[in-house]
This record gives sequence, C-alpha cells and structure tokens, in this order.
Amino acid sequence: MKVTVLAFGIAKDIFGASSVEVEIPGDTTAARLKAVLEQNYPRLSKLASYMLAVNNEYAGDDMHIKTGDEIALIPPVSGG
Amino acid sequence: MKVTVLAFGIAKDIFGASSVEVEIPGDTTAARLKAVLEQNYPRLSKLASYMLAVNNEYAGDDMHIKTGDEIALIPPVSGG
Amino acid sequence: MKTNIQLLTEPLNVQACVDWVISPGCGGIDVFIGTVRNQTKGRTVVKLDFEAYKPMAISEMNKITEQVFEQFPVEKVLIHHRTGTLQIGDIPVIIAVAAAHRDAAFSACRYIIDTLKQTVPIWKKEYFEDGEVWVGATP
Amino acid sequence: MKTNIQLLTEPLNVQACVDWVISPGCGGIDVFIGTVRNQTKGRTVVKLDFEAYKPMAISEMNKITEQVFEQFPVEKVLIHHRTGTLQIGDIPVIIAVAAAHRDAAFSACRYIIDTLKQTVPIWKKEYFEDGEVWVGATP
Repeated sequence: MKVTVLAFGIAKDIFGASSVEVEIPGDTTAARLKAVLEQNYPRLSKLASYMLAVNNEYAGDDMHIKTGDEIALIPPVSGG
Repeated sequence: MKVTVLAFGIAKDIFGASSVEVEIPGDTTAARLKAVLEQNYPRLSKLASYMLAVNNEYAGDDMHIKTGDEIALIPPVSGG
Repeated sequence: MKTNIQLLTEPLNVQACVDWVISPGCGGIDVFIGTVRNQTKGRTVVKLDFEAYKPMAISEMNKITEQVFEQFPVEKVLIHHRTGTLQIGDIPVIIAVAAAHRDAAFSACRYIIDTLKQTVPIWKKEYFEDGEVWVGATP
Repeated sequence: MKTNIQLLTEPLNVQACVDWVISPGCGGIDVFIGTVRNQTKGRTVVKLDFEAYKPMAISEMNKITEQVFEQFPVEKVLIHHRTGTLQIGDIPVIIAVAAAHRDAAFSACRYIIDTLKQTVPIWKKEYFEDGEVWVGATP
C-alpha cells in the first residue's frame, strides 16, 4: 500500500518536500516504515533521533500502519 | 534619653499611634528597649514575633541605641 | 474554561494572557515568557523560524495541561506558542498558571515549559550571519 | 540598569514590567504576580490594606536583589510592590526576572518572593465581612 509521510523541520530538507509517498507492504509496523524511509533517505539515520506520529500520536515501533492513517516524521522537537 | 519608636501594622493598633516616645537609660541595647516597650504595652508580648529595626536595618538584641537613631517596631511581615 | 491553548502567527500579548488567568480564587500567578536570544553558544543569531505540526502540537499541549491538573492544585492554565519568523526579543511562548498558592503555580509552570520542550512538535531554525540550523536536529 | 525596585500606590502594570526586563541576551523571563484572593481559610475577604515601612522596605528589597545576582546567573530583576487599599483580583506584587536560561529565571523569581515574604517590612490587613486582621501578627 501507499502511505504519505508528512515532514517537518529538518525532515523537509531531507525529503526535499513537505511530504513523501512511500510504498510499503500491507501489514506494516512503524519500525518497518522507518527502515524503508531510512533506506530511501539515508540522512535520516544521522538525526539525533526521530519518531513517527500516527494520527497525531507518537507511535511505538510495533504500532501497525493502516490505510488512511495520517503519518508524520517528527525530528527532535525544539519549541518553547 | 528619649527615643521615638515608629509603629507599623498591628503595632500601630497596640500603641494607638504611628509612633511613641519612650524614656530609656543612656546606654541601652535593643533587648532592653524591647523590655521597656513590653512593660508599657503588654500586648506586644502576645505577637507571634517582632523585631526592632535601627536605621532601616534589623537590630540584634545586643545592638546599642544611640541618640538620633531611627527606631521602628517590626511586627511579623506579610507582604507579597 | 480552565485552559487556553493556542498556536498563533501574530505577536503574543503578555497582558492579555495574564488577564485571562487572573481569577478571584487565586493568590499567585506564575508566567514564563520565552524570548529570542541574540546568540547561541557565542554565535550571533539574526532571526528564528518556528514551525509546528499544528493538530498534534495542540493535542500534545492539551495532554500537558491534563497532566498539570492531575499533579498540581492549579486553577487556570494558558499556553500560547507563536510560529513563523521571529526577531531578537520577540516572544515565541507564554505560559501562565494561576493557583490558590504560589508553590503550585511555580511548579506547574516549570513542568509545562520543560515538558513542552520535550514533547510538543514544534521546530526552531536559527539563522546566523553565515548559515542556518534546525536546533537539536543532529548530534 | 539591572534592577528596578519600586513601592507604588497606583495599580501595577504587568506589561510595563515585562517590557522592562526583556533584553536581547535573555532567553527566558519568569514573572510572579501576586493577586488578592477572595478568601482566606474559607473566610470571605472583602478587601486588603498594604502598609510599608518605605525606606527599609526598599533597602530590604535591594538586599534580596544583591543576593540574587550573587546566587543566580540572571540579567535583570524587577520588584514592584503596591501599598494602600486593594480589591479582589488586584495585584499587590510583580516580580520579573530575565536570564539567559530559564532555570536561573525560575529559581531567582522563587527566591525573591519567598524571601520578600520573610524579610521585607510590608504588612497586610485582611478585611472580612465581620472583622479585620493583620495577617500573621498573632499566633
């Protein structure tokens, strides 16, 4: 299935866009999606850290991704 | 010698005035002045606590009072 | 209403934030105001950009205020965060907490800014005279 | 000028206090605002009177700010205290501290209000519907 990953902060620079489409197997976890993203965008693994958010919640590595989920890549936050 | 003692807060109520004149021996400490004041105004000893200030500084019991000092009776403070 | 959480693009208004949290049952208000510093580790900062993942940022700020009401006896909590381009001295964030007693106001305000900086999806890019950097992005 | 200490009879101005402490080298400002509560231990408060021994109050507030600059890396410190009659919701005290980093701003602000309440010769009389009391005067 195809998922759209929203990008913020430095992730926009790495993707070269504010979102990217990724092709992943049907029943995929957040960890698996991260691996696919790192393969496509090796600079991701050089970040201090990053998380995925699914439907506006931080996603644990074993969270399953479903069609229609809003997925975002969250590099280290620096608000305040 | 005669000294004037300024009163604030509840001390004004106890003195019935914003200052009182007290006659004390020539070479007197703050502790001695307190004793004289408590004799003249027994309600002072019912306060939670109180201090004397001499020339805008809190006075220790053994501080000597000189003619012309600005003396104030400081009941428990409650600013802020 | 006990909480007031907003992401704004216009300048934040300290007076309006304090007016909002003041209430007759409260004896103490603590306010934290973040301001844009003119330097970071000795390098001169020219300006900052703040970007937010808005719905999630609001949701995470709501979580923080829920935790605050569970942990501290406070009455009103306000978090305003600005996004966009800010100059030196501009205010990216105002946190205001009103409580019956000051201890809770201080503790809650501190908890909010510390937690916000760890969990709320907002990103800051610092512009120097000779380059720019997303703060904290790389080791 | 790094300190701004005032005893005032007119209403205190939060915005002006924050504007005074904001400075380009500072990243965080903590502000404590005391407000008049509508009750004390369940008794309804009607109004308050604040009285100060003015020269000594100023001198003691100066001592506190000197201690603060010795103990905490802060840039600017403001203490404004009001005297006279205040109504519910009015502001008797504003303390504002600006620092490069927030930890010092919070710690210094807390230190100032805690110490002020112990050492600065200012007295508060609470008026209830059925009487009045100098706060803390008797056991």
